[in-house]
Order: sequence, then structure tokens, then C-alpha cells
Amino acid sequence: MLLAAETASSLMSLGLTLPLWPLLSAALVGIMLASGRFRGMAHVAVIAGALVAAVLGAVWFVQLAPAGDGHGATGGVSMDIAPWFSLGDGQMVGFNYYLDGLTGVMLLVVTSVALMVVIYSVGYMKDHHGHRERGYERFFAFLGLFIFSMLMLVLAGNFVLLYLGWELVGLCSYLLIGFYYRKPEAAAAAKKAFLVNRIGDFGFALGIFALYQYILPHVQPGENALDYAVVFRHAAQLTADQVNLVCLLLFCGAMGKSAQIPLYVWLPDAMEGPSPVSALIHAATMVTAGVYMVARCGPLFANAPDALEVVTWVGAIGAIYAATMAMAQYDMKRILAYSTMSQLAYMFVALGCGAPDSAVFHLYTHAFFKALLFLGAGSVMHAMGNVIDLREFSGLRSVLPTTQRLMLIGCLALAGFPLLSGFWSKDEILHAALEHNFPVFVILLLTSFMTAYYTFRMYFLCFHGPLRLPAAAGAHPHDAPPVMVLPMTLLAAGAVLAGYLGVAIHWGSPLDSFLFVFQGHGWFHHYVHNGSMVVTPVEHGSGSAVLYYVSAAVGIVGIWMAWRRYGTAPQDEPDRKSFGPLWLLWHARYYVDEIFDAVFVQPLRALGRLFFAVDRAGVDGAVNAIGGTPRALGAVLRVAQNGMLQSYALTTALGIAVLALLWRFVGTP
Amino acid sequence: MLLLTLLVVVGGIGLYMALPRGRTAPARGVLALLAVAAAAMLVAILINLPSGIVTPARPTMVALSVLALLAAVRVVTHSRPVYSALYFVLLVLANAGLLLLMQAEFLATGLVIIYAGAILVTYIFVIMLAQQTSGKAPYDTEAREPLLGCLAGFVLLAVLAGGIYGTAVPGELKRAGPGGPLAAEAIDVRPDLAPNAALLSDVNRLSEPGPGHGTTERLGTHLLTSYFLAMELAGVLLLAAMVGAIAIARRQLSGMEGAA
Amino acid sequence: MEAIGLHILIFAPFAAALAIWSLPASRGDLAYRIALAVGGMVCAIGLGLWWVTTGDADALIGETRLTWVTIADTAAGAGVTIRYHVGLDAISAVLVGLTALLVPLSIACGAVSIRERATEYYAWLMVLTGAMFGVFAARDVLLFYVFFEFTLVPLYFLIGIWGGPERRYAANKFFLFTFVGSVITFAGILYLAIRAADGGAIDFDLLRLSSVSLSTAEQSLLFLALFCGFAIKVPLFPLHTWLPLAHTEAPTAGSVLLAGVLLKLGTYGFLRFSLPMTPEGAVAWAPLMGGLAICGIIYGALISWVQRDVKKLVAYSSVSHLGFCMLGMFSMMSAGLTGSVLYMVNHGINTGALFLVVGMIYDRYHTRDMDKLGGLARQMPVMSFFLIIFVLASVGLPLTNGFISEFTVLFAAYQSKVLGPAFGAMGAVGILLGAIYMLYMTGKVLFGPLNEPHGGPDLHNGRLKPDLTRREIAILAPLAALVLILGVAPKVLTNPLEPVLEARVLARVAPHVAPAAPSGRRMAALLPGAAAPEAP
Amino acid sequence: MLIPLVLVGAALFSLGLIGFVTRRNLIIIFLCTELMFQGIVLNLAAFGRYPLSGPPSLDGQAFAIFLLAIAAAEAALGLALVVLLYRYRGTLDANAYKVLKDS
Repeated sequence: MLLAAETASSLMSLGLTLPLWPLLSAALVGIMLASGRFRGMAHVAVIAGALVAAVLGAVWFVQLAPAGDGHGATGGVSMDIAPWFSLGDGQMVGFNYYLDGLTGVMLLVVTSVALMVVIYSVGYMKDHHGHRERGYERFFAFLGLFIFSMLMLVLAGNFVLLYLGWELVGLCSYLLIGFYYRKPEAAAAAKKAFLVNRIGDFGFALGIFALYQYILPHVQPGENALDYAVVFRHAAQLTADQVNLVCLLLFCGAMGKSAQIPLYVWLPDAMEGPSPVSALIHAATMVTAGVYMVARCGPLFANAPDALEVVTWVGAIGAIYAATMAMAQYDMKRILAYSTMSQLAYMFVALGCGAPDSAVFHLYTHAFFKALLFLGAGSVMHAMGNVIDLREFSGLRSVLPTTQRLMLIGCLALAGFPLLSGFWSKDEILHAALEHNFPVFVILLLTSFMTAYYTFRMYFLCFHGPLRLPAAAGAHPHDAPPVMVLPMTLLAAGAVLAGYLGVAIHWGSPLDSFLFVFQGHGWFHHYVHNGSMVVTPVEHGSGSAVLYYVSAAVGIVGIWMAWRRYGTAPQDEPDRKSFGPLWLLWHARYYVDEIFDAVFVQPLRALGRLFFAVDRAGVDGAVNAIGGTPRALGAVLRVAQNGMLQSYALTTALGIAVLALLWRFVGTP
Repeated sequence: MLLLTLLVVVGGIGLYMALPRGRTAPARGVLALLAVAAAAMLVAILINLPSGIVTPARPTMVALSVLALLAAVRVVTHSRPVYSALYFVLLVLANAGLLLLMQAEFLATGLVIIYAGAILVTYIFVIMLAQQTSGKAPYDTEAREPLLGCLAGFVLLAVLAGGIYGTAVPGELKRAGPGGPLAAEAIDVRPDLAPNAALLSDVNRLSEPGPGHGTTERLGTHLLTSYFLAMELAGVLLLAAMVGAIAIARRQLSGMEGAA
Repeated sequence: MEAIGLHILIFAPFAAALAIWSLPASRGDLAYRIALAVGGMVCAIGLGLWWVTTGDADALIGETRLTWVTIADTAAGAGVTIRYHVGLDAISAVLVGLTALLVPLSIACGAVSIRERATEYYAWLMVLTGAMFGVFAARDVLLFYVFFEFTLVPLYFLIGIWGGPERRYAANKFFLFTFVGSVITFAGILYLAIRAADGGAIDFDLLRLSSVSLSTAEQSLLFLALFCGFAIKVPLFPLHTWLPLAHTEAPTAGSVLLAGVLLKLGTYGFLRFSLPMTPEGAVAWAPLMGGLAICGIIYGALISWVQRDVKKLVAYSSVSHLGFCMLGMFSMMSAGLTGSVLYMVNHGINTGALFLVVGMIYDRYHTRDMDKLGGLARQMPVMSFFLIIFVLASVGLPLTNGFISEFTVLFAAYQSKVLGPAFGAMGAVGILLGAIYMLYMTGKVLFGPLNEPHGGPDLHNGRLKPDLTRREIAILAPLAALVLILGVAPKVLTNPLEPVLEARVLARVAPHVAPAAPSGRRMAALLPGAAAPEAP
Repeated sequence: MLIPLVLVGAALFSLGLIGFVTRRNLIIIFLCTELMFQGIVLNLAAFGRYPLSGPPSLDGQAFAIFLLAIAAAEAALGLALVVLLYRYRGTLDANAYKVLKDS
């Protein structure tokens, strides 16, 4: 069976503690910060934590490899650790893990990229003359906390625990984006990120409630209704629109986290955070949580055709929408942010077209080259004295040779240059889209072209053309120190080689396999199947390799176009001339931020002020009115007190008269 | 019963008319007419009271009562204080007469001496003292809230009279004979009538108290035996009143210098 | 043994109050030390008693039953007996534990800021402590009412004398508003007692009154009567205007105890009286109550978003949070009830802590205006660490106590046959709004460029360090620890609670919950389309 | 015999009351109180002489005597005050004395 070996089970039990190591290191740093002693060791603690997590992750990755021929989709393993809280009438939510192929891949991606980023941060967090920036320990503590929460999210065995990881990751992104809290824009961006994520979580929570309500009748006693295993076992028993509603609500959560169409506004602003944060959180791990969740809920989404349709179209529109904006930005990190959003949209299209394994494969490869690009941008920023606007500098080839070479590899991978990892994974998504939804395929093809175009526009503007340096860069900007170059080279290796894990070697005619050798759906896909993923098998029909050539051509043409227009990093923006007002629209990011602010934020604040006024005047007024009536009544009667003795006697006499009359006619009771 | 209320109403209106108003006092004729009408009404009432018995004192009592009421009306309505005081003396005398009828000789004489003699003299003395302008002072002609005052007073009177004379009994009261006590069965029909029934039947309480009932000697022994403490207290009260009056008077002198 | 503990819990503070009162006015510090000692002792005993409670609904901890007042001889079958009957079952024990926790902290927080008339201050605080324990321990309805009323007195003076600028108005409004409500409740209790006795001797035993069978019309009317008193205390939406005033004007200790414990009197009242005594009424009125709770949540949240005064923001947030608590309670489900009791405890901890932190900022800068404060994280890192923890707890982030209660409450509201998915959805909007105003406040106070108003006197004469002193950290640390402990292992609290809630409350209410409530699916169709545009 | 006397007594009393309430001259006001006393004396005597039950007794008259004492005392003090007020304010008008009315 899956974990036959005894050593395996011991390693497994050790694996239980996997997420706790980064948490431990974060706590350790916290204690250091509080106690004030040996503060320099902060990065060592977190690196150690990340390292242990990476090792255990790799061990589990190997453990979870499919035994035998790899086609059997054995169910995932769930391990209960401790009860958490009860949901009444016997149902209980606990801390438990759910391990299968998908978890293995995610573990590998998260832990490896996290390790690279932590090592890189050691260099990044030092300013020009080498001593640590203020808040150095706090940064590493938050990184540790983030790794813990991402691992909890990935390993979670039930929806509530997933929700826990979901929100904790949101918290860490809030803390890390707002790291330079003295900058008001950073604080605002952090708040925006957390709140937009919260909107997504609102839908996610409702999805969980709805799921529980529908699953409960089918659950046998002794099973917890919200555990993955139980939910997927009874997924088929739900009615069509029940599942659709649940999937839509869950997808709403995914949109928030993975920055898809309506809820993406926080991602570009999140670039206010330090670059390693962007690399780790906004490229490789957190934003992929949405994709992971939709992939994880494969059995649910499988029988929710409407939901899949929504996912596909949100993905397609998102891809091209983000690509257009990326083409018209000058801030290097924002271009990469929009590119991330576009690539994530690719993954959602793959999920929508019923190819979750390709989506995960693209997620796996994308993590490597996007992290590399962000780290590269980080080192450029580091060298340029925190300036990242492409108009400020150009021709850095001569000054930052290593960064330039690594960035080139990253750009090629992102652009889908043949034989690199990006090419293989993106192509499979195009393949899935071609089979299911032709208009979407056309959109994606066009987006691939635009991706190649804007990636190399950025590359040429930054590294080619005459050497110009911003004032802040100082006389001679130094290239990245070794502690930053090492992780980048490792990621570059990943960017190049990672793709081959998902490629099958199959000698055949050029039509059947690309360059006589390669075909899609290699070992990686079988690895990912090994779990509860419901996947439509892909047969390698003849002529399937044609698509490889088409996408390769699109990629190369895109690069060439970028070279022709931006080869010499011209100052005047060629695109502005050719696209005119369209370009301005893209540059201003479709004014979405302003629209959202006007449509949502201001009216709500106005409503708040109105309520406050109503509260002070209306409700409070009513209460005071009630309080005031006796006083007013008193004032009326006071007139009778006119001080003259006689009038008092008169009123007394009148009183007696009335009483007498009453006594006389009404009679004593 | 209706007659009685009628009387009271007419009396009320009359008095209302009689009270001094902004303009000159009401024409004497109207006043006289009203007074006479009221008196006639009263006499009619008193006469046809259900009294099977006619005691010799009746006519004098009626006369004295009428006199007393008229005097009282004039005391209240007269615009010049001195005349009010004088009418009050007349009233006291009428009252004394009535008391005599009831064989309360000592009280009657005491009343005349103390009231008419002492108190009224003081009043007249003060009136003279406080008389500043010749004509009518504004505050004498102007009555305050006459309507409400009369209303209150006469409603009270109507009710008291009603209470005394007999309740407005919905059913007709059955009487044993003319003027006799209410038949027994009438009482048990309306148990709450019991006290008035007793009131009405004078017959069985005609027992004369015997001569010298109200004489000083009888009254004196009575006072000093069963009300000995009260007598002492009355003495103390009078002493206190005297001391008070002196205190006010003395302070009044010193106060004067200040106010003057 | 527990009986003695319970007695000490109720009467020791009163004794201490007398002792402190007798001290000369100048000996403020001695008063502080005595109060703190008694507070500590009471805290130990209270938590001890809570630790001992079991899930068994009938076994009361530290039960004592003495006849206190008898009017007319009950032997003849008529007349009234009022008993001094106290005892703790799980529900009361949890709240007694919460009170025990908050009392020493609130005493300690006034050490520096309270200087004039300190002896009276601590005397009143002790009186308030005794009254609070009395309320939760009372098993005799009239005794409950006596203590319920009595808690108003010390707070009236605390707010009235040591409060902020508008303290007199706030104290008066607070007292009258609550008093009017509770008088109506008193009428309800009397009616119930008489109906329960139906001719025989009237007594106010809680269990006897909880098991009275009344006609539906009677029950719904009686529910309204009880509603008046408790809804004002909770405070539910339209009756909440006293809260922001009372909180902003109260001294730190006052608002901590007011928010931490006294607001729970209302919800405890609903849980202990309204639900079991008038189950049909409660079920009949549940949708309206749910509606009011939702209004409270959204109304409170939106208002606190536009506040400038931090303390007013936290006060309005209490309105919003207790809306959740009521929502959970009226979902008439075991999860909902447990969630709402848990919510009471969590709100006590989180909002109490927030008030403490705001108090500490006020001690330093003597201003609560968010526009004047800014970027304090740089100046006071330890304080911002604590503030962030408590903000996250009250926003309901997983691994904090807020999440458990918020999740279970909304979960129950959604599943409830009485309320239904729409309530759950609207409630969930509350989470969103909650995050907005809390982060808005954190952003304004902690982050952004540092702008620091001139320091208050305490800051200059060295009695207060710029960042938190050891005493202040000692106050906040236990609360922060509890936030995490209750977040990870709420079972510590809920295990004894669930069976008691089921036995005492749910058993009475469940039969009346209409089985054929709108099915999840149909109601869900009305759900506001939070998802992306639905596919055609 | 009792009824007419009591009626007259009641009439005197109410007349006195009306006078007390309507007249504005201080002295007349006091005079009306004396009028009321007259009414009461008459009543007392009447009830003494013709009691509702039991033989006629002297209590009514005894009481009347005390009443006289009180009336005398009251008149003395009252008039002293009136004189004082007159001296102080120079007028006997009751409306002039409104000190009781606060602002």
C-alpha cells in the first residue's frame, strides 16, 4: 500500500510536525525580539525552520510517489491529530491532515521556494553598507509564520482548517506587505489586501456553511461532515444546483486569494512590500492557494458544470485583461504582478477545462520562474537604491551581469520559449483549452503572445540600451551578493529543468512528439493523479504535437516584436504611439481602483456617517424625547404656582368640590 | 331634593352677580331681588320639611336663619370693608339667636361678647387703620376668579345639603305615614340609606333635655370635668397668641424704621 | 468546600469595599493594594470554581439555599418567600470565570491614572465586583434581579465621578435607560412567579419558573417583557444609544468591566430566562430578534468605521459583536448556543483588552482622537504587538478565540431552521465590516508616519515609560495568552458547557422549533450573489 | 329641627369659603374665615343639641367654646400680620404678595 515501509511510517509521524518547525522558528525569533539578546541570529532560526520543513516536504514528496504503474488513483491519506471544536449534534471539526499527490506537489513547491526566499532575504534585508535594516527580526518572524500558515493550508484535512490556513496566510500577507509601515501607501496596501481577501473569505465561509447543510443528511454517524474524505465520498449524492452553489461560493474565496477578476485589485498594490515577500507570497505560494483549493475540490467541481463554465470564463477574461495592463506599466514589480495574475488565470482556465493536473503542473513551473523574476527585480531594486521605475534606468547589462543573465532565463521561461519549463506547462493548458472551448483557446494564444511581448519589453527596457542610473543608485551600483545569487541560480535551474518532470520521452514522428522526442503528461501528472483528483485521461492521439510548434512560434514572435520595438530601450514609449488612448487606458489600469473606491468604499463610508448621524439624532433623539416629556409636562404645571395664597386656596376648594361631587354621584365603591 | 338644588343654583348665580366687579357695584335693586328670592326659597324649604311636628320655635328659627344668610351674603359681597364688618356683627347676633333656640345660652352670650365684642372691634380697628384712600380701593371692587370661587363654594354647598337632606334616591322612598320615619323595608332595600333615615326622623328624638340644659353652670361643670385638659390647652393657646401678637407688634416698630 | 468559596466570592469584595472606604482619603495607594489583593484572591477562587464545574446540569457547585425574606406565613399557602439561593452550573461558572479574570486586571490598570479620591474609586470597584459575582451565581430569580439592579449603582458612580468630560450625562443616561428596562422585566418576573405559584406559596426558584407551562399568547407577551430589560443591557440595535456614551465617558476600569461583564448580563438574561421560560415566545420572536441582531451588527460596524474617537469605535464595535452573540443564541441550535456563550467570553476578553490598550494610550497622550495619533508602532512596539493580537482576535482570525465563536455562531445561524441562510449570509457581511473598521483603526493608530501629540503629564514625570511598563504587560499578557489558548483548544471551555446548555435551554426550546423551515436551497436562491456573475 | 340648622351652618361655611377665595382685600379674607367659624359653631351646637343617636349632650357646645378661643387667637395674630403687611407694602391687595413664586 502507499506507506508500506516501517521507516516510512516513522518518517510520516515526523512529517506531522512539518508545519510546526517554521512556527517554532517564528516563535524563537519573537522571543529573541522580546528578550533583545542575540538578535542577529533571527535569519538563522528561520532558515533552519524552512530547511527542516523543506527536507520533510521532500521526504513526503517521495513517500507520496505513486507505487506500481502509477495509474491507480489511490485515495488520499487523512491523519487526525487533535479535536478542535464541535459543531453540535455530534459533528466535530478537528486538526487533521489530508495527504495525496496534490499535497505532495504543493509541499515541494512551497517549502523549496520558501527556503530560497528566506536565504535571499538575508542579503536583501541588508542596506548598502551591510548592516541590517530596522525590523530585520520582525521580517523573518513573519516569514516563518507565513510558511507555517501556507503549510497548514496545504496540509489541511477539512474545510475549516483550510479556512484557517486561508485567513492566516491573508494575515501574514497583511503583516508583510505592511512591513514598511511608516510609508502610508504600504499601510494602505496591506489593509486593502487583507480586506479584499476578506471579501473572498466571506464567500468561502458561506460555501462551507452551504456544503455542510447539503452534505449533513448523507453523512453516516461517526464521520465529520466537513472532512475532505467524507465530502468527496458523498459529493455525487448532492443535487446539481446544490453543488453549483457550493462551488461558486468556494470559487468566490479562490478569486479573492488568487486575485482573479473582481477581487484582484489588491495584488498590484501588494508590491509595496519587500521583494522577497512578493516573490514568496505574490508569485509562488499564497496566490496559488485558490488554484490549489479548486484542484483539491475536484470531485465537487467535477459535477458542477455551470461552476466550471464560470471558472473558465473568469480565467480567460482575467488572462487577457491582466496581460493588457502589464504591457503598459513602468514599475517592474507591477508588471510581474499583472503577469502573475495572467498566469493564474491560465491555471483557472485549465481547471475549468477539466485538466486540473495541467493547472497544477503550470503552478509548479510558474512558481520557480516567477519567484526568480521577482528576486531578480529585487536585486535590481536593491542595486538601484529602491528605485524600480523602468524610466529611471536602462542598460544595466554592463553593471549587473549576473542578475541580467538570471533574469534572462526567467523571462524566457515566462515567455514560453521552447524547451524551458514555462513552455511545457503553458502548452498543456492551451491543449486543454483547444479541446474544450475554442474561443478561450484563441484568447489564451493571444495572451501568450502578449506575455512574451511584455516580459521582454521589461527585460530590454531594463538591461539593454545606453547605461543610465538613477541618482539614488550611487556611483557604481554593486551586483547582487552571493547570498542572493545562490537562491536565484537554484531557481533558474528549476525554471529550466522543472518542466521536464512533466514531459514523457516518446520517440516518434515530429507530428506526434515535439522535436521527435517530447510528449505531454509525463511522470508529474501521474504523480498528481495519485489522490482524489478526478481527471479525464488524455490520450496521445496523432498530431497532438502540432500545438507545441504553434505555441513555440507564438513565443518567439512575441520576443522578436519586443526586440524590434524596445531593443534599444527607447525613452519615448513606442507602444503609446501605436496604441494611443488604449495604451493610456491600460496604463491607468482601466481606472478600476478609482471605480471600486467610488462604487464601494465611499458610499459605505457615507452610509456609516448617515447611520452615525441617525444614531445621534434619531435613536438618541427618540430616547431623549422620552426622557424630555416629563420635564415638559412639569413646565406646564409650573404656571399654576403663582405664589398667591388665594389661588392655592381656590384650587384646593375646587378640588374638594370635585371630590364631593364624585363622592356624591359615583358613590363610594 | 330638586328644590334644594334649585335653591343652591339660584343662590350661586345671585352671589356671583353680587360680587364686586370692575364696574360699580351691582344695582341695589338686582341684589335685593335676588336676596329676597333666595330667602323665599329657603323659607319654602324650611316650612315643608317633613316635620309632622310644629314646634313653637319654628317661625323664629326660620327668620333668624334667613337673617343670618342674608348677612353672610352681604359680608362677602359688600365692596366697602366697614360695612362687611358691620354685617358680620348682624350675622353674629342672628347666630346667637339660633343658639338660644337650642338652649345654648352660655354659648350664645359668649359668642356675642367675644365675637361681636372683641374680634369684630379689632377688625374695625384694623380696617380704620389700613384705610388709605377715600373712595374704593381697586382691590376691593375687583373679585378674583369669581366664577370659579362661586362654583366651588356652591357645589360644595349643594353636595353638603344633598348629604344632609337626603340622597337623590332613584326609587321613590316609601314612608310609613306623612313625615314619619322611612319605612323599615325602605331601609333594607337601600342599606346605604341607614344614616340619613335616622337623620330624617326627628320624632323619636324630641325628648326635651329639661330646663337649664345649656346654662353656664351645667356647661361649666361639663367643661371642667370631661374637658379639663382641653381647657388648660386653650389657655396656653391664648397665651401663645398674645405673645405672638406682641412679638409681631414690637418687630413691626423696628421694621418700620427700616422700611420707612 | 465550594460553597464557602462562592460565599467568599460574593461577600469578600463587599467587605473589602467597606474596609477601603474607612481608609483616609490620602491613602490611595493602600486602597489600591488592598483592592488588588482581594481582586487576586477572588480571581483565584473564581477560576478554581470554574475549573471544578462538570457538564452535569443538576449538580450545582457551591449551592446554598437560605430563606432570605418571607412575606406572610407561607404555611397558610399564601405569601412570598425570597431565598438566598446561589450555585454555579456550567453557564454561570464560565461567566464567573470571565469576571474573575477581568477584575484584577481592571483594578491594576487604574494604578497610575487614578489619583484623586482613589479610596472611593477602589471601594466602588469592589462593590461592583461583588455584585457581578452575585448576579451570575444567583439561582433565585429575585436574587438575580436584586444583583442585576445593584450592579448599576457602583457603575453610576464610577462613570459619574471619574469619567470623561460628559460623565454626568452619560452616567444618568446609562442608569435611567437600563433601569427603565429592568423595571419592565421585573413586572414580567412577578407575573411569571404568580402564574407559577397559581394560588400556592409564591417563590422565585429558577428551575420552578423555567418549567412553567404558559399559553402561547402569554409566552410571547412575557417574552417581550423580559426582552425590554435584557435587550437594553445587551444592547440590541434600537436600544443601544447609552452604550457609546457610557463607554467613552467611563474610566478604563469601568469600561473594561462594563464591556467585559455587564453587557453579558443581558445575553445571560436571555439565555437563562427568556429562552427557557418562554420557549414558544422565543421561537416566535426569533426571526425578529435575528433581524435586530443583524441590524446591530451592520449598523454598529458602519458607525464605528466613521468614528474619530478610538474608544467610541470600540464601544460601537461592542454593539456589533453582541449582535453576533444574539444571532447565535436565537438560532436555537446547540452549536449556536455554545457559540454565543463562547462569544460572551471572547468578547469579554477581546474588547476588555482593547479598552485596556486604549486606556494605556490615553494615560500617555490624554487624547483618544485617531487623527492626532499616528504611527505609534515605532514608538510603542510592545503595545502595538498586543493591540494587533487583540484586533485580530476581535476580527475573528483563525487560531484566535474570536474565530471559533464567530464561525460557530454564523454556522448555526445558517443551518438554523428558525433563522436560515439569509441571516447567516448577512451575519457573514458582519465579519467583513468588522475587519474594515478594525484595520482602519490599526492603520490610523499604529501605521503611517509617526505623529505623536505632546505627551501627557504621566509621560513626563516618568511614571509611565513611552512603551508599556512591566505592570501593563502583566495586565495584557494573560489576555493575549487566553486569546491563543481558546483559539486552539476551545474544548476546555465548551466541554462542560454543551450538556448544560442542551439540558437547560435547548430541551425547552427544541420542540417548538418548526420542523418545516425553508429548506436551505430555496433560501439560498435569494442569497445576495456574492459570487462572480452566474453563468447563463 | 336638626336639618335646617345644619343647612344654615353649611351655607355659612360655603359663603365664607367663597368670600375667602374671591375677595382681594386681606382683611375681608380674614373676615371670611371668621364667617366660616360662625358656620361651624352653629353646626356644632346643632349636632350637640339634636344628636343623631342618644340624649342631647353638652359636648357640641364645649367644643364651640374652644373654637371661639381659636378664632380669637387667630384673629389677633392675623390682624397683626395684616397691619404689618400693610405697613410693609402699603397695600392690602392680596395679589401684591407673590413672594412664594420662584423665578
